[in-house]
Amino acid sequence: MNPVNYLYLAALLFTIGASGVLIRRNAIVVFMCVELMLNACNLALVAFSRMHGNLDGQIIAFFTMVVAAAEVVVGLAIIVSLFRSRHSASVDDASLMKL
Amino acid sequence: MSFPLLTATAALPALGAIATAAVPAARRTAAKWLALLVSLATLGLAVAVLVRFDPDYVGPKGNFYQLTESHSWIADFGVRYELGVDGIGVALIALTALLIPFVILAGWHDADPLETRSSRWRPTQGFFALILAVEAMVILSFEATDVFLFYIFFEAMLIPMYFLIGGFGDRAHKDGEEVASTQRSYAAVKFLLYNLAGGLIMLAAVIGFYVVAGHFSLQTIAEDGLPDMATSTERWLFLGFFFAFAVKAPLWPLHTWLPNAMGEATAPVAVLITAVVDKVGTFAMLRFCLQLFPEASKWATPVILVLALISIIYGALLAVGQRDIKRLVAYASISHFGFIIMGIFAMTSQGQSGATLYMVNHGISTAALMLVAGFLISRRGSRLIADYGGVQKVAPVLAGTFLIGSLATLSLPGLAPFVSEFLVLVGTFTRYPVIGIIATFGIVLAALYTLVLYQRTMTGPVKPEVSAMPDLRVRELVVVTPLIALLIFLGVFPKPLTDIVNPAVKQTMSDVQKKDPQPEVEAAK
Amino acid sequence: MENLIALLVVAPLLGAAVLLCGGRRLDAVGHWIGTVLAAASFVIGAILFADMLGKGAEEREMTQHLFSWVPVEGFQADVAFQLDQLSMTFVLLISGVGSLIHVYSIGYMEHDERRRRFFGYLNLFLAAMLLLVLADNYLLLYVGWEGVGLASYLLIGFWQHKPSAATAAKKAFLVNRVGDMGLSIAIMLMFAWFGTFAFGPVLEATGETSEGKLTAIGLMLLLAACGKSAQVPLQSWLGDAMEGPTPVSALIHAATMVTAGVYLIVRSGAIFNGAPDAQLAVTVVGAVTLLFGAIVGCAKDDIKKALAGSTMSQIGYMILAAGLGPIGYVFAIMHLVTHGFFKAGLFLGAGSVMHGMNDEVDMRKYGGLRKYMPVTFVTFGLGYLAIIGFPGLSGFFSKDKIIEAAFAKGGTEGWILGGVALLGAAITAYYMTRVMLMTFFGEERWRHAPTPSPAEPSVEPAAETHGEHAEPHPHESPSSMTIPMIVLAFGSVFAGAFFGIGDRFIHWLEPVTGHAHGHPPVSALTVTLSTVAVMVIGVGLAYAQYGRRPVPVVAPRGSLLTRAARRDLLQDDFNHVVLVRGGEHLTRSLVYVDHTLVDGVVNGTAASMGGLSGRLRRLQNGFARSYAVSMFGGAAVLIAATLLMRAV
Amino acid sequence: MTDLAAYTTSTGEAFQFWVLGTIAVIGALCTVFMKKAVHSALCLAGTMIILAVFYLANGAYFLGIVQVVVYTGAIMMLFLFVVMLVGVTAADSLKETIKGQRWLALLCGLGFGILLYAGIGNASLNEFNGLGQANAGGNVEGLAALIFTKYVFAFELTGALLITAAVGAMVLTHRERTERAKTQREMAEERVREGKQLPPLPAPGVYARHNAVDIAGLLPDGTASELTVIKTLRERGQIRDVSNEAINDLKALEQRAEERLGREEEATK
Repeated sequence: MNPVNYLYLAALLFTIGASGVLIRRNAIVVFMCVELMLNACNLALVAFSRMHGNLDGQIIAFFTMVVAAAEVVVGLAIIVSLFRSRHSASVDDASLMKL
Repeated sequence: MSFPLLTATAALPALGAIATAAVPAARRTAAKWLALLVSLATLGLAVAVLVRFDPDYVGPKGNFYQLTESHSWIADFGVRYELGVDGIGVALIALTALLIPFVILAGWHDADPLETRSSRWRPTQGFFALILAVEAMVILSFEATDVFLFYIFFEAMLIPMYFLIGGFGDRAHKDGEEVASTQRSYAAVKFLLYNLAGGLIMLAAVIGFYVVAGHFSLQTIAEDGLPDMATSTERWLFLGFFFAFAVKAPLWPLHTWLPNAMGEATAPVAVLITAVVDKVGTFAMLRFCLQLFPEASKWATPVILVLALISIIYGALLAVGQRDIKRLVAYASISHFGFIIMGIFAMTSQGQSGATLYMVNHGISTAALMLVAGFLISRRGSRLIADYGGVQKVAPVLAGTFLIGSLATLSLPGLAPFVSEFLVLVGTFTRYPVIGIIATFGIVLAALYTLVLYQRTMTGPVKPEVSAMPDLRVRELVVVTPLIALLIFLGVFPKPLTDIVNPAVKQTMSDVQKKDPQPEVEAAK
Repeated sequence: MENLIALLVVAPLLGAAVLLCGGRRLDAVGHWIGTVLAAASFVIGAILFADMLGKGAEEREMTQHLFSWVPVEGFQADVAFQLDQLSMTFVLLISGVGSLIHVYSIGYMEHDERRRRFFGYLNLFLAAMLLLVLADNYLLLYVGWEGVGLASYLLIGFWQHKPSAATAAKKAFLVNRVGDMGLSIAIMLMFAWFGTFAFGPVLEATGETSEGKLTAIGLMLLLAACGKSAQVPLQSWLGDAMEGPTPVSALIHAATMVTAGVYLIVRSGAIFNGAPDAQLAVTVVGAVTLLFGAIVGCAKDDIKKALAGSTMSQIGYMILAAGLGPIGYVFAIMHLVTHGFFKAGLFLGAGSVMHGMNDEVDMRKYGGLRKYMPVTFVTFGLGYLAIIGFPGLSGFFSKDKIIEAAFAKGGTEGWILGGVALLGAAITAYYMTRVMLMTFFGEERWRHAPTPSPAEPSVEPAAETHGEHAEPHPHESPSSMTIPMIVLAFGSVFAGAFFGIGDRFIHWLEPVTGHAHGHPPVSALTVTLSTVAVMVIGVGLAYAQYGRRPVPVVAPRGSLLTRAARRDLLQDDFNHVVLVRGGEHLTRSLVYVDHTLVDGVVNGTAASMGGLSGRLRRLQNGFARSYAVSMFGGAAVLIAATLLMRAV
Repeated sequence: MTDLAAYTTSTGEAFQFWVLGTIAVIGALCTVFMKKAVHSALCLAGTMIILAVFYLANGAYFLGIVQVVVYTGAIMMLFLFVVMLVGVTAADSLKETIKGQRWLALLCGLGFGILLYAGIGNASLNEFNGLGQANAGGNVEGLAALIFTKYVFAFELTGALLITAAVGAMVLTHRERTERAKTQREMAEERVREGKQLPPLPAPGVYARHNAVDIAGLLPDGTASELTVIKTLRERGQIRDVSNEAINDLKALEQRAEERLGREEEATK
């Protein structure tokens, strides 16, 4: 089997995650989809590092994880406070940008 | 480096404007006097420019601009602070500096706080400061020989004009109570939008010109000749410039802002618009359109001439149909601007000299007519012609001056406008006979609307409302008399003016590489 | 000697300036200043005349160059004067008659508180008229041309509080402006083709241009002449111009200004000689106006309007003569001068009658006045005899010559023109006799007639000072008015004989205008006899109608022609329907168009912009997810772009 | 694993890839399309574990462990906590509110995926050398060497980022009580001052056929008053509304009463 398939898989997951971000209204689920996209990227990075035979790809993936962790922490905090203020976790309710 | 006379001429009113604005609110009269003195001093400087100006001067490398000043300003884009004048510029600077004192004097009480509570208090200082600011910018745009510099003042002029139009209107009386005109802000916004639209298109053309030429300096062009540009490019740039000037001038069908603006503004401001600010448009056609894009100008001439012709007839006809004194004068001005533009683009030296004289004469004559009309309106508190009648019996001097102003407007021989109008007609006729002949109908229509106006307002049985109308006061006489004297003098002996203008016109003619059509019969001179 | 020429113009101009700017403090002496300055220019004219007589026929022309007026590349207009025999004739006529009328006005305007301004205007007129005849180029002539127009505007509308007067003044100026348009176009043509518009060069250059161009210039000049001299089709203003004070009618609208057209044509003789078609047009216009004016004159009951009609027709004679070319020029001018005398006299007479009759102008309310105002009667009578061409009086000589010349044109044209001229003579005799009879003979109809008639609201201050509008008390006018009338009567009696006998006038003018002796198909004697004959017929008719039977106070309905003639042969109605109404509709619709269309287009674009942006605004629905979609799509597009890049 | 330097992988790995890959994709789809957040979270966790296995298969042992421990162990649990906080049973409908949003999303996703595939397809990925010598000194050591030498600066930055994130999270969520608690009296006065709901709130289930906690009591006019349900349920939107039934019952009662009265009237006649 050609390891390129890992890349194809990553692309598929990424696309699914992106569509999820667009489709779901619940902020938490949206966040999960973002995580999914990040993981897909990680998979691609790991596959690359294997192909090129050096560890830089894994390093990047590692950093991605760390950043993802930080992002999740802050994001979930935001969701919680948002829920406190308007009793809903729907992203559509935060539509104050409308004129 | 001699004394920067041109800069001084423009800087003085600018500083004066700041000083006037700074006068404390209570000292209103002081502000008025300050503004008047500044404008008079500016007039003095303008006279100095006239004296220092040498009509037949030709500078090094054929740079025909005089009293030049040149400093680098925005080096990256080759924008320079570059001033210089030719005959046409000098004439118009003189006109501007001459008219402003009269405008200030005529508007002496226009910005006083109102006695009645019905309308808001209008800051006097601001009024006179704005007028001085306009003067400074207009003078600078007549002096600037750097396209970008000119553009800046050409646009900046709009701001004080906007406030003058929108902020200070006629004090319309309705059964004794003062009421503010609702149309005024509409007129001001309309004025701003029209001119801004033109200005933006011009800005694009200005940048385009920089791309082609690599610099903005007219003096460089005068020395090294024009940058070579593709025909289509030249035409596009020409249109960009011309559009802005045609809006300012105003040329049919871009004229509709003028009647509103002149109708709503006070008479002095109306004079400022039509006699001073609009002149920048026609002046710029001569200075920029013809000198930067000679080929394109020749290419566009037929269309422009037809538009000018339409302006002449159309403006005159609409003037006949007006019921409002000031709007009538506005449409008359549109007709006259048609003559000016026609003279410029007829591409004959008679036409262009005529057009330049016309700018000056129209400035004076319109000022005379409009200011007297303003005095009349301020007495009765109404702009409608129908509200007047028999004024001649009550206030003969006012009526007399009004009549002379009207006669100047219909360009009666012996008064200044006749000379310029006839020159324009002859100049047009020699190259485009049909257009020239049609344009002569304009003089009949001019007689119609001015005389109808005079008859309806001044003659006939005295209306009860005007029966108590006082005649001209001393201040008003001081305003009108010099203007009328000037009208008569320039009508009988315009030679001083033509001597200044002719060389510049000859220069322009050579720039566009046009020769006057020669009469086939060389009559024994 | 040349330097005096300018003074001719300057003197009255100075008077005008002083009087108009002087203010009330000059009210007491204003009229004297005006009169003295007018007389001064007459004296100067006389001096120059004497000097001119001293020279030989050829070197009589003198010129004075004052300063360069409008110097522009190739366009050189100077303020320069040219005084030759033709101009001299006019100078003497204008300043002479002008001074007389100044004197007359002192009495006539005595009760008008704005008399000072009146004299100022009169002086202004003199200055402009003299400038007109002294100018040495067409542009300067144009200045005088419009200057007299202005003066006539001011004087017709002198009683501005009368709406009718103001309207008449405006009408006069406008109709004249149409003519002026012709003159300015003519000047442009000259400049375009000859490169100059000074008399000398232009008239020399006529030989070198095609006939068509000369015709064009000629027709434009004719248009100008029509406007100024009230010839068909631009004659409509003259009748209304009678709204002005009578001295004005006498000076401007009878003696001098209205004859400027004749001067223009005679002055430009060289151009017309080169363009037969233009000449024909001139003669036709003259002939038509001749009859038109005469017919109108027969129908008017207003004494001044009747005289105005006759003026029109007399100028028709002159124009006709001028159109005949070198045969007629001299006679045109000759008739012009004699007409100046007797018509001014007649108008002054009419003025004096009105003065005595509370400014009543309706002849049907006159009658039998000869015993109340003998001097007026005699002078008026002499003028009457002169104008109908009574043998021996001035009108006889000048008019007879014109009729001869008309016949001398030869061919059918000659017969037609001559016939018209003869017919005109007959009608002239008829309506003048009518005026004479209705005014001075018959029963005294004014005794019962309450004046003023409602038709003519007499708001002249003069009338108010006359006090109660009861039965008028006819009385002779003061000497200041009668003396000028007497002088003019002398002129109208002897001028013709003085000029005509021995062809004095011909020799005088020949160097300028040139002269050709025509050969009428019938002998001169026949023409003269027939002229007298038709004159007698005309008088007889009039006597039969107005002398034998009493004249009704209220005008009878009259025939269709009469009613048409009373309305100036419907000319005004035509103008009103076609020009005024049409113009009003045009302007009104244009105002509408300007407001809706021209302005609307701009506002429309603005509105549509607003609508468009409103729709675009909908895209910004504030939902983070739809923004995300666009972002995602953008990313996809980017990738596609890069792929394409790599593909190509 | 030193003989990995080949263009193809071992059949074992291939088999593992195809099986687990399918499951991973299914898990991802479930994450997107599950109605309840909890289910989505669990599916996502599954996908992540499978990814961890793939990392291991690709020779990224450290990452594999981290993926399991940190991601699946920590982050996903955090998700679950938040889901609890917001309400487990709150199932949000998948019904689309924004017009055309879903179609646009699917279109974009499809196009995007196709493009990605095309991109990978014509990318030149022919050189393939396994992690043999890279992992020679052990995978963790290799990473450490890189992290603390080449990428040390980035490492520090991420550390700072983590701290900031932690602090941020605290600030956002943690609300410390700064003023002393109000006494009962003060609350009473406040209520009086604001003039709302002076008496104690009505007990749930009053005038209703049920007396469960999540059912709003009825006001005398038969409308349900949300105030009678506790705050948490209210905020989760877990109130069962039975007001209509109650009102219908009331109507039926009145009708029956009228009928009876009508009969009595006839009887009196």
